[in-house]
Amino acid sequence: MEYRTDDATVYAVNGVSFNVGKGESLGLIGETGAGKTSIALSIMRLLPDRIGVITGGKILLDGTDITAAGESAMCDIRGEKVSMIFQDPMTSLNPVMEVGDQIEEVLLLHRPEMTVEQRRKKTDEILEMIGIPAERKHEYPHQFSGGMKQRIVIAIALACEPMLLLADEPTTALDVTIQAQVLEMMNGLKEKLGTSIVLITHDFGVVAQTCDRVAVIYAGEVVEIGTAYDLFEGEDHHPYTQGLFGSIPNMNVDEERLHPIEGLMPDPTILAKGCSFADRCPYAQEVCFREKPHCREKNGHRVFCRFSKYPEADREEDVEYE
Amino acid sequence: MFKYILKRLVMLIPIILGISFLIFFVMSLSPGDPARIILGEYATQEDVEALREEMGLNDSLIVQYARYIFKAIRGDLGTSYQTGQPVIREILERFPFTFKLAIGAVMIAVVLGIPIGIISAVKQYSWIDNLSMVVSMILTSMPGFWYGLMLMIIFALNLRWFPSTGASSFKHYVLPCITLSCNTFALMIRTTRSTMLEEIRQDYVRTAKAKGARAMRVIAKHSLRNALLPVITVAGMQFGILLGGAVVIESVFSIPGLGTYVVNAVKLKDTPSVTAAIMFIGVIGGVVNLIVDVLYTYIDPRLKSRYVKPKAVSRSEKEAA
Amino acid sequence: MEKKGRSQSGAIWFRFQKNKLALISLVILGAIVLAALFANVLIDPELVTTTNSSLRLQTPSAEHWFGTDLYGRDVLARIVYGARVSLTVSVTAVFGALIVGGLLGAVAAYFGGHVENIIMRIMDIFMAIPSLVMAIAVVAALGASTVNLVVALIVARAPQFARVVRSAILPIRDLEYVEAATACGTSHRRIILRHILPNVLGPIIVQTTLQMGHCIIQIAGLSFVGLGIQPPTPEWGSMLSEAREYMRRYSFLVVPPGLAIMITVFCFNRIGDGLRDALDPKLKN
Amino acid sequence: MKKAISLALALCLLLTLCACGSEAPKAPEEEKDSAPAENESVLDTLDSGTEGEAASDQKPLRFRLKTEPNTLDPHKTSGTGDPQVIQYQMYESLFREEKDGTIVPALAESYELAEDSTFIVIHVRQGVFFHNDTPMTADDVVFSLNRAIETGYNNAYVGAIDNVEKVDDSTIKINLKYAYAPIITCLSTLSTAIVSKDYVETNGDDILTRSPMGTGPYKLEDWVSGDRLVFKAYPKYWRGEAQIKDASIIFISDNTAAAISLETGDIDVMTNLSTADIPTIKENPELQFVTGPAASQLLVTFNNASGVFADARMREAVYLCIDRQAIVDVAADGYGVVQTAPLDSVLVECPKDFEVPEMNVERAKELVAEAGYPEGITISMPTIDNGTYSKPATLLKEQLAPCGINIDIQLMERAAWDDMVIYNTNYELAIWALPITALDSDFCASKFLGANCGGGGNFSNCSIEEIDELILRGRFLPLGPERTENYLKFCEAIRDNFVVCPIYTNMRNNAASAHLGGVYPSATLHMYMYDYYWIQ
Repeated sequence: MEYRTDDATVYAVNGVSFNVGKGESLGLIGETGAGKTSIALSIMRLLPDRIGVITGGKILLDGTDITAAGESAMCDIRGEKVSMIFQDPMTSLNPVMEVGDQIEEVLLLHRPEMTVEQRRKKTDEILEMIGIPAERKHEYPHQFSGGMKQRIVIAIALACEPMLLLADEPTTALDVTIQAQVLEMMNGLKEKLGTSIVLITHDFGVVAQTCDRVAVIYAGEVVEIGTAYDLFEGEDHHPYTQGLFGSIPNMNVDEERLHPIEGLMPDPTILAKGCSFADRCPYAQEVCFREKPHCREKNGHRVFCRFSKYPEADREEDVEYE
Repeated sequence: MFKYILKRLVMLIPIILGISFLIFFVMSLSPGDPARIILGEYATQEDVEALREEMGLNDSLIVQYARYIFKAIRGDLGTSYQTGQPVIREILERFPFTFKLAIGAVMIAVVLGIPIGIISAVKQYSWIDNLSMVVSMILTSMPGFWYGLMLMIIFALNLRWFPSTGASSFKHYVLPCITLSCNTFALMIRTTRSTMLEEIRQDYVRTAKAKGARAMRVIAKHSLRNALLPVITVAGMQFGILLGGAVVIESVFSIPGLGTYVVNAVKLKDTPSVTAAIMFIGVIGGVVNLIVDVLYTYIDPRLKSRYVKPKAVSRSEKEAA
Repeated sequence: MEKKGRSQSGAIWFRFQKNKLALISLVILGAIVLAALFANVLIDPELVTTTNSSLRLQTPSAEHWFGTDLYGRDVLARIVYGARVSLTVSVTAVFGALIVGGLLGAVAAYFGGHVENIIMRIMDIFMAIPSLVMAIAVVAALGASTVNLVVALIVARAPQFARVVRSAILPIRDLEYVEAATACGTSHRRIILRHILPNVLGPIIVQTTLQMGHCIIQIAGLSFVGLGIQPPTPEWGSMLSEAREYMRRYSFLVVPPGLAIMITVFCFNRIGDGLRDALDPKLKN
Repeated sequence: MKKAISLALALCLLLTLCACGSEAPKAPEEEKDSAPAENESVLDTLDSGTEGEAASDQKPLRFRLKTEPNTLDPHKTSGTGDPQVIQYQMYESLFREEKDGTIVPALAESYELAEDSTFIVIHVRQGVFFHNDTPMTADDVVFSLNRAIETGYNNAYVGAIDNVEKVDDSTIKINLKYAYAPIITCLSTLSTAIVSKDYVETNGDDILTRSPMGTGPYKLEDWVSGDRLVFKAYPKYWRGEAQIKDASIIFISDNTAAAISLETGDIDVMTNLSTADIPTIKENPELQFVTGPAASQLLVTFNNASGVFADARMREAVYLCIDRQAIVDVAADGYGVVQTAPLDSVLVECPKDFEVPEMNVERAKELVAEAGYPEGITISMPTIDNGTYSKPATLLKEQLAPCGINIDIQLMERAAWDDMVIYNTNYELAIWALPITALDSDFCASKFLGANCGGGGNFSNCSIEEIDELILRGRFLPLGPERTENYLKFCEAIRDNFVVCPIYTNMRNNAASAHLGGVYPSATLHMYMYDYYWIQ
């Protein structure tokens, strides 16, 4: 998918392919600007009008390709089958609408058969489920704290018990204690409702806590995908994944400084011919700049890199990366 | 809230005092002796002098002003130099015409301007957006009397759809209201468009879309209400402006409104009439603004908390927003 | 610092010139200004005021492109010279209002407290008086002349500038860099002029261009009431209101001043809008 | 709870506004709904009390005037114009000016003027009723004349009256201060209108401002402030009830809009037709154009006593530069008559083909140089801010420029101009349309009487013995060749001293529906709706 602005075309997501099973949770991890949110918005078909365009590929939901679905069909899917939790709870709620009404609206849209009474009851249930007293449903968003607002956003997303929940950094705006609460709640819901979750984050901790599988996104591409175990405990990694791990402070080792990945993300307005990470990759060969990398797979753990064998990075000798 | 309204009304007092003093002062600067204007050219100097004395025009400006204000506080806004009638009675006779004219103009502007503004924003850069922008520009690019005469020639003279002048029936108000609304209409389109553009980019709109709400519903139920808040303020302010700013339209269509009353009074040096009429317009304008602000709090729940704890939000601050 | 400023104005220009309508408006307005500046080169000044009762109300011809008015004067000549008067009056009035109102607004916003309260209440008083009535009263009090007309227009418009400037400064007033400057012991005057004003230029420029248009219209309105520019000075608004009586039979008389006003006001408004979009890119896209 | 209270308060404020909005004496919209045609809106409902058959062929008359009067009290009205037109419908004086300008007895049955013009005995007409159905008596006449004298508004017309005495129930005697021939004309003006004594004394002196009580053919029914006056024919009017039963006078300030309203049928008759609209009206077969010379002449007046134009050479220079026809052609679109004598052309004493110095710009230039301004001089000219004055002013500026007099036109509103020029004579030169309300040369000539300088209406500040003598002499000369001769001398004296420079006679340009009969122009705006009738 691309963003077309007056100035240039941004190739935000390129050839991403992954699947999420029922009741499974997939974590999408990567730097800011890697294209994680764009992936989610593409699935929701909520890319900004006239600017964001899906240029190719398929998004299959329960076997149907939703890229081909009309706007009207999409409206039926959104909130009903796929729903999304947005990044910033502060601005994601309508400031002049009672929160109860905002939750109820989803039911109104997708459960037309429900009576007013039933909807009210259901709304109350949902509120109670996310830990907000039902009697507060007549209050307005500004009367709630950040964590509560995020829970309301989650409640809106879950009201129709969707098949797939896209959670875009649901915890970033929250403080740590609330983060835990929210994640726990999501986990609980997954268990209880059998919802598939795509969790977008740049926080490894969150991924480790919640996700069954993890995809690492770099410059609009998936560079590595596998189970959480594969990623956190496995040996075979994409150099970018290694770099990411390297930039997390390790509490067990006494370190003087952090280990950032050198360099910047490639200019998204230029579509790379070869491996998009080649510019920053310490092991890059000439061929990496020329051709797209292979995919190598082992038990569902896929790594998109030409070279399977490269020296295990010595974490204390980051100098060598240069 | 109650306290807030009271406070706002109290805050009107210094403004009204200021207005009255300013008008008194400006009027006293202008040449022309009211006594002479009343008596005409044949009156002898003694007659004029006697009348001046009777009208209290020989006292200093401050004394005259103080006398006027003390009377005004007791509810007597004075009598017109020209007609000898209680000013308040004349104002109340004239006000309904201006009120209807202003209401009509604001209604037209709101009823047509807001939907057009919404369409322009939703279909940004489409031909309809461009067209409405150009039309609104053109409407603000010509003086009102020109539009008034044009409409009169087209719709009253050639098509005979509406009467040309006067104010005695509903039909009489159609053309003047349209003429008067030109500016406000353009303003409404532009304000609605820009606030709407801002609102449809808000995150909560995306949330609403993610719920599966269709475009119409998202606009009607979500963006619109938020976008309308500033539009309402603008409409309220415009109403206040139109109350006193319809002079030209009133005189083209010969509607006996307050605007022409004030201008004639200025020309005839009728200080009590001018002062009282402008004070009246000021009070009405202030009250309309207050009503808008109060209604605002009921539309926008975020503001309510601000008002309940009466943190002074002055009128000017409101308007500037 | 210098360099940054230039590149910023470069970016603004880049965004502005993308707005084709605004760009065209700028070109047209430029042409009008040039015509006004070189009016005496383009057209014989004699034509502007010389009356000729045998040549009155002639339809447009090769000799008189826009026809002649009720005094037998060449309309084209009066339009071109009228640009001078109309633009000069509106520009001086708007800049006068900007200086008076802008300073008051800046002082009010900067000092806050009682100063702000008093200034803004006074502005409220002025705002509460309908601007046409205000202008008429001022002209009546001071006597009609071009200078007094400008004064009247300034008095009527200054409060709006005060409010725009104040509301633009208010959010900036408490920002760090202003505090930093205060901490360094910089004088109030310097802080306002050097640190705050440059940052509120955007809204001011936009307001200024929009007010120019309003001003031209208001002069026409005053002409209608009889208190515009003194005859026989050519001015668009007074030409329009002079032609008003004749417009049913001699419609060619209202077209040139009407179009001149419309085009100029339109250009000012479009440029204002273009500048607003260019200065505040977040509104676009 | 608090929420409820404050909401209620807000609603109260809103209601107050609406209440103000509906406090109008007549809410026009409501009436409209039932009225079949918009032209009949107000009058229809007023009619409802009377028998229905009249309405079918009795179309109400709508008469347009430019300005609304401040008062309807005839003794407290000064000047000429629209206020008088209104009062002619409701009030009468002892005498009346007919459409041809002759003066006939009205409320006076007959009269005897003393040989030496020092007193006049009037037999008051019997069987005349005020609009409250009370009969008019000699007491009312005495009261009215005394009231006219006391108010001080109308010294020009009542200044000659010493006292009024009641002889018997139907006879009064008016004693004059000095021999004054035009007294009959004075008694035909509204300044001496007869009002009801009882009515004024019971209701207070100010009652007449808005609630008149006269003996005229029409009775005021309603005054919609700023909009219209609604009249109804008074059935007991002594000359018989008016043919048109319902009439209203509508105020439309813009002349162009008024002409359009006439064409659309929103009004039936209008005064003050803009000269630019005359061709359009003439072309329309549904309309009639009615015009005639006005008792109003446009002239250039100088401050004869002080300033630049105290020097007669400067005034002569202006005389020599003026092209009168050019001014008529442009300022009045040709609808005006060149005027050379300083007496209104409609006055019997006005000399025909009065000679004035011919145009001579070279000589004018020399005169200006001789007067001490070889380089020319710039003079500010106060000018009233409407076309009647600003158009000739623009041309005057053009015509005077070659001789070195540069005029700076200074537009101002009427009140300021009056104050500056008429009351305080604080000016150099100006343009004025000098109107008279009644047709006698004395009213015109008196403006130049030395004794009237400074507040008496002598705007030119001229005080010349020769002229004063001629004016005073004219006052007691009866109509005839001797009087004509006297006023010719007066005109010559004004010309030879260059006191003022007449330019042209204005026209009374009126227009009316072609279905309206009896419309005639009146030089002095004596327009009686009583004379109008509908042509079937």
